[in-house]
Amino acid sequence: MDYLYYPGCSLKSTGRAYEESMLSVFRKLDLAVMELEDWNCCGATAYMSISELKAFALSARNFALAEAQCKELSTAELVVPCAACYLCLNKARRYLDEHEELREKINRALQTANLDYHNRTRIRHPLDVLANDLRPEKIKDAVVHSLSGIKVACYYGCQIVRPYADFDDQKNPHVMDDLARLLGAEPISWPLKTRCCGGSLMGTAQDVGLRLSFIILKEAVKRGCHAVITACPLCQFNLECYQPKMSNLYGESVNIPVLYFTQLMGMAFGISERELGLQRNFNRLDTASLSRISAGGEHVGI
Amino acid sequence: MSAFENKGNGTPKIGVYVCHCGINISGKVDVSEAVAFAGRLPYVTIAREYKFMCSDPGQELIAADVRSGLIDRAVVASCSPLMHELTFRRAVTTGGGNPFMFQMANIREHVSWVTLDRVAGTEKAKALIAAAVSRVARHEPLEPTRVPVNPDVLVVGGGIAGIHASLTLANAGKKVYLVEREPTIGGHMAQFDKTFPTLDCSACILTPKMSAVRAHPNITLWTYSEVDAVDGYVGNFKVRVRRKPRYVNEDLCVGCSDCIEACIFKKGKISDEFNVGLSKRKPIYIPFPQATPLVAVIDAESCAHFKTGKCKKPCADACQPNAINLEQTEEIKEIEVGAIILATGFKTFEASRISRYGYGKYENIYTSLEVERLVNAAGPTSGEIVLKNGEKPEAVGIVHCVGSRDNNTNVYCSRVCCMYSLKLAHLVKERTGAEIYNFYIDMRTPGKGYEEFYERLLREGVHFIRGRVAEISDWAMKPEEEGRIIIRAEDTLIGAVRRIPVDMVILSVGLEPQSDAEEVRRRFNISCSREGWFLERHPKLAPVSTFTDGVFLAGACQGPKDIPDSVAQAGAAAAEALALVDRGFVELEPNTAYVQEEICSGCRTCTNLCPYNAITIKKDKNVAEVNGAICKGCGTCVAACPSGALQQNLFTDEQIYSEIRGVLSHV
Amino acid sequence: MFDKNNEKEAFNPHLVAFFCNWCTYTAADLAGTARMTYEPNVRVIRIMCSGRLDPQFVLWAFREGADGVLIGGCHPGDCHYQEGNYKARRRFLLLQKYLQFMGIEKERVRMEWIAASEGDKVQSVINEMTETIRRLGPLHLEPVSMRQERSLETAEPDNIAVMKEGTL
Amino acid sequence: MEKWKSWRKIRYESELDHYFPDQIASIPGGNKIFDCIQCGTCSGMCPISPYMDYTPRQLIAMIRAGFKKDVLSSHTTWLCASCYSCTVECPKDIRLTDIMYAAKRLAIREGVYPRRFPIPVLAAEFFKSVESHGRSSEGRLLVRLFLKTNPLMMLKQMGLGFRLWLKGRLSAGQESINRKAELRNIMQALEKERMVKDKTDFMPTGREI
Repeated sequence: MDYLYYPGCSLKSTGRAYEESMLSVFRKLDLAVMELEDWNCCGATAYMSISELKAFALSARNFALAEAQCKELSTAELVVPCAACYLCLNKARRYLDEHEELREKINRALQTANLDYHNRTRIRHPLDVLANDLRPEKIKDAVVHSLSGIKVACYYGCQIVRPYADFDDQKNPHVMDDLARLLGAEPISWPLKTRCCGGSLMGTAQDVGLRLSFIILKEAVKRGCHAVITACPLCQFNLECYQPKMSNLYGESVNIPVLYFTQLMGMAFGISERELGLQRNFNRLDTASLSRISAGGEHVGI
Repeated sequence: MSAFENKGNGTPKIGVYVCHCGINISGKVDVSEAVAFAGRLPYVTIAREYKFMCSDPGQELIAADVRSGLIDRAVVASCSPLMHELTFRRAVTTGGGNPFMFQMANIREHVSWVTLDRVAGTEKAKALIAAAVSRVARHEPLEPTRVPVNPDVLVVGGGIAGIHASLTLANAGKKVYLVEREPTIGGHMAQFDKTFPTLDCSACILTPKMSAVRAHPNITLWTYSEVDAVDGYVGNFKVRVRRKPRYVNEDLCVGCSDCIEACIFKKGKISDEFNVGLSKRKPIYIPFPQATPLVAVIDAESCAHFKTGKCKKPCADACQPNAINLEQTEEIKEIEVGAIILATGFKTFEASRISRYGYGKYENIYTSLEVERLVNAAGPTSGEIVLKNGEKPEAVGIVHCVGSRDNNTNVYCSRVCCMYSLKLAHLVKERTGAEIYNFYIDMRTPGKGYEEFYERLLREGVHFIRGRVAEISDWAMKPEEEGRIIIRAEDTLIGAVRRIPVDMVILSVGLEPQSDAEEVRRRFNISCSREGWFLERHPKLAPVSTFTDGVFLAGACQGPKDIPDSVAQAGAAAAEALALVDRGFVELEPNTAYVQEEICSGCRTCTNLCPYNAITIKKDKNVAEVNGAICKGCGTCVAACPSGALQQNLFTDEQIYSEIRGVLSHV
Repeated sequence: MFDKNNEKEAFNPHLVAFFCNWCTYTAADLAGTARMTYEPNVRVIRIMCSGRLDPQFVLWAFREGADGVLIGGCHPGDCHYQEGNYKARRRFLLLQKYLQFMGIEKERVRMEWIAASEGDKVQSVINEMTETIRRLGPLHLEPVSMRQERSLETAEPDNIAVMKEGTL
Repeated sequence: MEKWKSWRKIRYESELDHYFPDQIASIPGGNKIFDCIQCGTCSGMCPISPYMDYTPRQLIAMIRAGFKKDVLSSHTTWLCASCYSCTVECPKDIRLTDIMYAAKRLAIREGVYPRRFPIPVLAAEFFKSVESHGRSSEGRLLVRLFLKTNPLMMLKQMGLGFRLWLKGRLSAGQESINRKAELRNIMQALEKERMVKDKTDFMPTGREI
């Protein structure tokens, strides 16, 4: 077992395709992963805004479980695909390492469940793993039909690179673009790579959420790409599922596939649609006949 | 006979003077308690306190006590010896005593200013006083060593500061060596178009001074040269200057540029340093028309002759005076000077370090220095401000504080950006009639006529938006934004975020220390501030001196400065240097090492330890001997001497032991 | 800023510091002008160069009742006298060995490179050093220690002579 | 009453809470707010600032001035989607996102957050679900949210919900961990502990909100 895998709540429901595609891609590249047993919520944003301490405790329990689950290893490599979880866990780890008092407090609490945390956990994002633990050739070789001619907009979203990630340039990340290139696809350069999609606002303050997401899709379309690829279940959800709503609201049809980068990789690796959960997406990326997406419609300012 | 008894003039009579320094000291130290304590210490004949010991009446206290024979040595407990040791030594001398029968206890910088608790402060002060007392009891009269001073001065750096300093000294009749790394003097000022706030043409006011340097009989100008090594000490520096080969004989070249015409490169291929890469030059070139000296230079990096050896050397044939000499080699000059002035200047911030400002990513984003060249009539576009597509800009954004006031780059304010941004705003508006948007955090216009200039700009209808620019991108959200550069920032005075489409962006880059400042400061044995600026001896009272006597600072190498300040400081540095070399001699601390021959075993441990080879062995007696003229008083040999035969004046083992005992005396 | 209010730390160690005139002493002055308050336990003795530091000074300081000794010099390569600080470091390492051999914790002597601009470093180093020595507790050199009769009045003539022959 | 009558721009010192700044500053790294030079980079970077009643920069100014009521009852903190662009670009290393959290926590503790504004409600619902099941179930969460804020919204969302369900991306089931008791113990143990340093943290049990 090389990696422990922390799905997080989203990858079990709206983001199932992400889980499915990631696991099958990892299998293809023979990276062994095992799901973290009895994992709990990471203590996400919403939680953090009620009790920081408890949020950290939730993360800490996951770490403790991870460390227990791989005693034999010096560090537990915890792969976290969900951007929000990735950030929360990372943040918790930072704070636990920086603030001894906090660590002791939380450890005392963990004792009640005979758990404890020795900062032996390393939080890894799949992008990080694929970019840094593998030789690029390895991925190149796995490609069976190259995606040449496909223009993709790599959309990192906020929470992967900011503010704690150290595997990529926080201000101008490129790891996903590099991957896309390895698959033969052509990543466009655009300034909105890491601009927020609205996140949970889509559910709570929808008019804001819709616009934020629309801005991103709009720009991707304008720059003439065939698909947006993401590494975050919430981004994928916001950008894909609300396209009809946006189309009505802004009188301009947006209809562009939004895939997980793992799905794109899977397609290049020739993995079956079902294994990649492609059937769960609302609109497919048909690599055979690429419809040039028009940049029509008028501008919408926020 | 006790080792603690003072040799020479009988039992010591010590006077202790504790300074209140207003409340600077008395705030954290119970002065009267300290004085009472001092009074009880051995050999102390009088202990006094006074509000300001450094004041005339304060000094007079000491002088009077010495005069009246009440004391023969003094301890002053006040500020740091680096501040006032000389003052009080002088006081002792005025009273007729020997200046070195004196010791200072630093109870301000090391006690009152760094201690919270008054009791602890008083205790610490008492300990330091006790130490000074038990030390001074072992002081002996000494004579300062006088050494002659070489009257010549070295000025490093040929920017406006270096030029001004050189001229001032030369006019005073001193011989000056001006060493400049580039092929010409002039520095950054030569690149500027106009100067704020008066808007007079930079070249017009600079070039006369440049030619004055060239013409001055007292100035030896070495361009395309660098200082390799510095040796010696105040008054007697030995400097090695390396003159890089320019492959053109300076004395013969008349600057006609026939060679440049003739070069096999039909047109320029190498990015032009003077135009900050906005134009191309040939391998053989003259940096700019008013270059001083007006002598061509060949850069061997790119010259076909040096790269391939296959060039027919048309330049050499074209040159009537036969100035071209491709066999020229590097030349080493050894000079001796009494004082050194460093005026090595600054470098501008590398704008691409802030990725979200898109420098190097989008077209028509320039640094302020580039724009100085653009607006300059002699510049690459001969003064035309045009976009890459040849059109005139309709809107221009000026971004302040690029690489300043930012923990991610430089924390300090670069001091000149606000003003030069205003200047550029004026020039660009004047030439193009474009709408100008200034994005600033705080407008900083302290200086004669500066605020008035700001008002003028306001009246000229330049837009000022208080807010640090967040993002510069080509991401359009409105039709009018298409194909333009969009600047996104909060207008903090309104509290709204604004997107402003422009055609051209000027990044007002901050000032940074030269990239090799670190090596330079080591070469000249001076210190640097945190940011890497050369450190002055005292921020207020010795702004152009350094901790190395005889080395002075001028211009922006000491910190961001505009032209008026650089020139003023250059004048000050020149005056300081003049005061030093004109006197003809310097008095050195007599803290040199000496040998007690009767103890010395001639083991030669010391001889190879001395960094200055000041120690030799007397053949006849087989004992070590210190050359006082060469010894600089570091005391390394003393510490190493196994027999204790070597001692250091003002720092004898005995003195230091008793100081140690003193600080611990009332443990 | 250190917090003074920890009652359990009744022991106030006596620390002697030897600072070189050009870098560390200046830095200490800077700390002063910048009003960076720190623990009051350190007593600074100025020497021209850390190279002047005779290891016996440290031993003498211990013998006179110091609980710790701090040595400050210019950063490597910055020495005002070219390489005095290197020599100091060489002697310092030997001294540390010797002290351990004598049963004195090597933490009681500390050497730091502090440049003229590093006032804040003076502050932190002194605070740390004081903390360390607090933890180690007082240094007892009985019977060698002269604590009981130590004072300037009763100065035994031969001390320094003895010290000089280096037979402590 | 007409809107203008409620625009009282003057603030009396007596109305301000001068303990507030320190309260916020007490979170780890919080004292950086005193380094703020009001440059506005945060607001400029923030993708949501256009919708906020106060821009992030203003929020810091208000915190420092002690405008406690205004800050805690503002929508700004709740609109923050924690994208951290402010934190990354701040020239003075202010972790603004964390400041926002601190303000949110205080708002909930003091019960002054904007009523019927969905975001705090979501937070509360999320908190409860995790508190009792160790995981959140997106389906249920949304349902509860809409019931509490505006049921009409739910009808609007029906269509999407159905399509998601068809795709197997949404279930009405309750996600949960196996060893709930274990988690409960940890949480109760924590409620006994109190963050000494951070005066803005507050640990409600599921019941308290």
